[in-house]
Amino acid sequence: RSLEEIFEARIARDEKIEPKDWMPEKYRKTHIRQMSQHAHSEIIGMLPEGNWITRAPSLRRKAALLAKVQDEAGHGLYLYSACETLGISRDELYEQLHSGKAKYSSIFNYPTVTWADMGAIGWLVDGAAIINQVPLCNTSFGPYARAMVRVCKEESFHQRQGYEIMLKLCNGTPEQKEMAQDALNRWWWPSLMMLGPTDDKSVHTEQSMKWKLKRKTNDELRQQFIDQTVPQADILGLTIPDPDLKRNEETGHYDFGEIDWEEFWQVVKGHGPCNKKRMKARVDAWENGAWVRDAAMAYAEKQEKKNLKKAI
Amino acid sequence: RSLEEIFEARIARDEKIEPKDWMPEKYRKTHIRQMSQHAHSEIIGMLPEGNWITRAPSLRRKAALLAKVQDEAGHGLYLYSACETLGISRDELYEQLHSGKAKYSSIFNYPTVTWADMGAIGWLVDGAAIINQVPLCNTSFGPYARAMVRVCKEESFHQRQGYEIMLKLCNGTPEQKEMAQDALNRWWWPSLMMLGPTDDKSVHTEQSMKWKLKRKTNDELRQQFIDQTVPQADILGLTIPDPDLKRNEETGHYDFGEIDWEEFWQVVKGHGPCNKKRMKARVDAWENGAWVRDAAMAYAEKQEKKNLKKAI
Amino acid sequence: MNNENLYNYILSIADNSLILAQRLGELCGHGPTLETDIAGTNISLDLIGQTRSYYQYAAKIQGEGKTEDDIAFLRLERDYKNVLLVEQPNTHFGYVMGRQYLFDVFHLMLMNELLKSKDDTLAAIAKKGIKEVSYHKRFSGDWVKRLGDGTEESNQKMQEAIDDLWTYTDELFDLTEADKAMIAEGVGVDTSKFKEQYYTEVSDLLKEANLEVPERKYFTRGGKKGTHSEYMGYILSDLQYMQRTYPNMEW
Amino acid sequence: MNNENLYNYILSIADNSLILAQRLGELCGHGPTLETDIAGTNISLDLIGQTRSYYQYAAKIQGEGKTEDDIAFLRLERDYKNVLLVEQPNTHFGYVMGRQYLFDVFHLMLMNELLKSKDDTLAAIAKKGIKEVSYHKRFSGDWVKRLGDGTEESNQKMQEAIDDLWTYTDELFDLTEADKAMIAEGVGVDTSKFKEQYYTEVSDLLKEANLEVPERKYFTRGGKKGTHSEYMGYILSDLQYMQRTYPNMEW
Repeated sequence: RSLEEIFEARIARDEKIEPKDWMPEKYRKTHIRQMSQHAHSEIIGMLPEGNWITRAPSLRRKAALLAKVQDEAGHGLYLYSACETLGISRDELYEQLHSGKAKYSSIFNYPTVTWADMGAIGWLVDGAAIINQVPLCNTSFGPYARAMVRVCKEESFHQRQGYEIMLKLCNGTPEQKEMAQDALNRWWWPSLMMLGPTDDKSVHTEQSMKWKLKRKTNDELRQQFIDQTVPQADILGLTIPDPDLKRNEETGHYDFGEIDWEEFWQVVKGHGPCNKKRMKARVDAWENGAWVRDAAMAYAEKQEKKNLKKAI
Repeated sequence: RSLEEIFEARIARDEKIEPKDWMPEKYRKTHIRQMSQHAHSEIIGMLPEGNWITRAPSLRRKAALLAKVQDEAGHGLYLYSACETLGISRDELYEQLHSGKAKYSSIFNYPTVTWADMGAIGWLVDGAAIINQVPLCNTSFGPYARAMVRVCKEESFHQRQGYEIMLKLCNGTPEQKEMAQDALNRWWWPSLMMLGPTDDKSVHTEQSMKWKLKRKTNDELRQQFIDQTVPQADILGLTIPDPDLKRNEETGHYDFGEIDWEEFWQVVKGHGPCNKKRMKARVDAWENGAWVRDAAMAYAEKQEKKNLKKAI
Repeated sequence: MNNENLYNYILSIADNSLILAQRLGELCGHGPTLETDIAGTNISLDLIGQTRSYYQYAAKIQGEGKTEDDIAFLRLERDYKNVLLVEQPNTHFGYVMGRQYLFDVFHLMLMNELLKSKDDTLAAIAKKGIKEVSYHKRFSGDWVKRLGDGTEESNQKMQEAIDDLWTYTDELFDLTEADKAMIAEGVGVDTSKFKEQYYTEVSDLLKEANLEVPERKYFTRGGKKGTHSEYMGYILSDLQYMQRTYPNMEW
Repeated sequence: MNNENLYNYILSIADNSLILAQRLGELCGHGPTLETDIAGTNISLDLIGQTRSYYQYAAKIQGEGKTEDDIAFLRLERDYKNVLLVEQPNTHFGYVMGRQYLFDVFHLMLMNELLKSKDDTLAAIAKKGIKEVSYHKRFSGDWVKRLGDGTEESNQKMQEAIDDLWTYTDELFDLTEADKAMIAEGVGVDTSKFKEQYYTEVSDLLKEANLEVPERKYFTRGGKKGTHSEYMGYILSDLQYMQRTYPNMEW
């Protein structure tokens, strides 16, 4: 049997592939692309939420938001590390992000306009992310699967926390409830888009299914997200901004309206409301931090020399 | 008679000295020093008030504050122009300011902490400035005297406006009145210092008197300021933060407490609360604006060439 | 509310002036020359003056006894109707002048049409404003030319600003429900009528300024409907600071 | 008020943590490395946690039924008691680490003494805080060393930060009336006792970091008495934005 056949058989048997194992070049590349995209999304995802840290309405919420953004940085860290096991450096990955070659989740190109967006992001965006990610806890590449176990656990905490922000708003004053409804109105459709293009437009599905980078199609995941989220909105007493949304008694699922795919592609191609702002924030952070990283490097080298001298 | 004697005689007859007239080098230097110091004070003085433009509590006040700061920039402009008639360029004057060689009024090294400071600065700081400046409307150097006529007219408008801000606060809620009292507490002593060191410490007085750069001594001006301001504070219902302040029935003037000259010299020497901040703001503005000034210059040259070509 | 559409229509014009004035107000004393500082303050002052006239009128239309300051300072972010263009930051002087120019050309065209409004108050505000706005446009246009056709560095910086700001120009011509209702009544201005003229005028000046006219299929919008950029919240937290911290007081 | 001096004493400690946490919170996602972002957020989080414990206790002492959030968000600027050091801006990473280190050394000494307070609650907060603050100091001190003894550029930048921030160190040791009263009762810490030790420790590290120890006769102060720098108003307008804009609501 060819190396490739042995490899595919291992995956079929649900064995984990480890960094030192032989793997097809395409497997390696696909994993670098997907994991780094995931890592970049965590890092860029810090920005819209970071936007509300200084303005969080209570100390408890400020602390929770700080902790959440810190977790996201942590997720970025594991995922970059997992990527690095495939023989690419973090600097190269950053370079891909900063040059626009690598993508990140488009949802973070929308602005966080009110405090309720902190709730909506937790509830909807993290909710959709979990649906995307839970199957990855069993994906074939070991480091990715293990990172996802930890990520999913924390994401699910974030999702509950986001929902709790919404709940508090919806049980609050009319202004607060209106703020919550407004956030749902703005984040609903972009969240549905997070589950990816419809199956007929999705290019990577078949191969990804085989490698267990995907277990369900985009449309299945989207349906799952909607079915899970609608009852949660009911509890909040909020109206999902889709006049076509209706429970289908036959299928047991919710039917829903047309997604504005034109908007989706516009944002993916870099023309969303905040694409430039997000990228500028990252590139500025990187460039303004160059002297700091250089200093750390120089200092470490000096220390090493000193230790070497002592050792001799 | 020597040129110098003729010159002194002209001044004694209250004739104006004009830029093209002969003048002693010391006269020229003293005037450059004093006028540029005055110009710098106007420019630096924009910063503490500029600090409240975005936060002015009403549109009317925002407009008035913008207008006031604009006036100050205008004063800077006349005064630099007046200086330039003595054969020094505005860039050289800026260079003196930015290098710390030239001074500006120390009062602007205090922070504007509350909205009431906009009132206190108008009432006290502009008040003290007017007392310093009114005699200069009759000073011997023509361009300076003429600039001061316009400056004093506008300053006196600013002073009334500042007093009106205080009046509104003092007729307002207890919080507002407290804000006004607090501002008076912080600005009173620095305002007294604005009139300069006591006569025995003042170095330029005698020569300046002769040239009509000064008509009264610092201590006389300070007494005049206090005598004028105390009744205004009474109308406001505010307490001047000086337990020793008391009307002297014999002299008809107000006796007052010891000024903390150590603080005065500390701030003059660059160690006030905002010296570094003010200087950094000016130097940053200047350096960050270099490309803009270069562009304007390059553009003007190109236009000139074009016009020249047309003319030929 | 006597006439909600008119109220909203007035605000959508006035909020542009308020927020742009606020952005200019940040710059005071920090500009590249004394002369530009004076001009910037002056433009800010004009805009605040116009804002006051509009809000005073809006308060009257609203008929709830509110003041210009209530309207200026005490709305929630989602209730401000200004376009995204005017809230963009003072990244550098090229952005300041680019933003100003891209707004001024529109603003002057709007004023020229508003002059013919059946609403006498709006026509009167426009009449007074035209002179001011003409000056603004001359000032900002001159600077776009200077920077565009100045040095290599200034050309690059000005181009960068135009490229970034261009995406906010299309929104200037969006028509909200209030706009449409007011146009139908002969009160509001149908901005679509001069959209082409706007792009022609701006493009001509950009070319004269040795700048490339951006080609762009996608535009960013949202402000007119109250969905602002992330900058807006910070603008408002300063703008509203005093009125929020010391409620119900006079200044 | 049951014990005004105690209340003010608690605030003067807690406000430092709040404002420093707020400054660190601005940086989230904008730092030089992912690791420093994580550490900065973490320090901010620790400080907010400490702040909450202090304010909860202060609210109890005050006995007016107020919450930690009332104390954190609804005071006027003049009523915040933090030192000027912690409100200084994030000019660059050297300032961020310099500010942190100059505060952390003081903070740890304070906690170590507060541990012996006759007030059990304060001693308990200190006990919990010591571990956190030790970590903060190690982190910031390590970075001061890296930057000071890194490249020529980083040495210059770190020196610039230390030179600028040094002027705010003396205020750390100022004793207000509340401080003195609490010291007398064995509740508060007499910081003058470890002032010399502070300057020795800081100076030693600066020298190790190849940095010059500033010689300075004049120091800037005011925060402990509520006279803050011009930065403070802007910090507060963001900090208080939600509570001021939506009063009397729960979040």
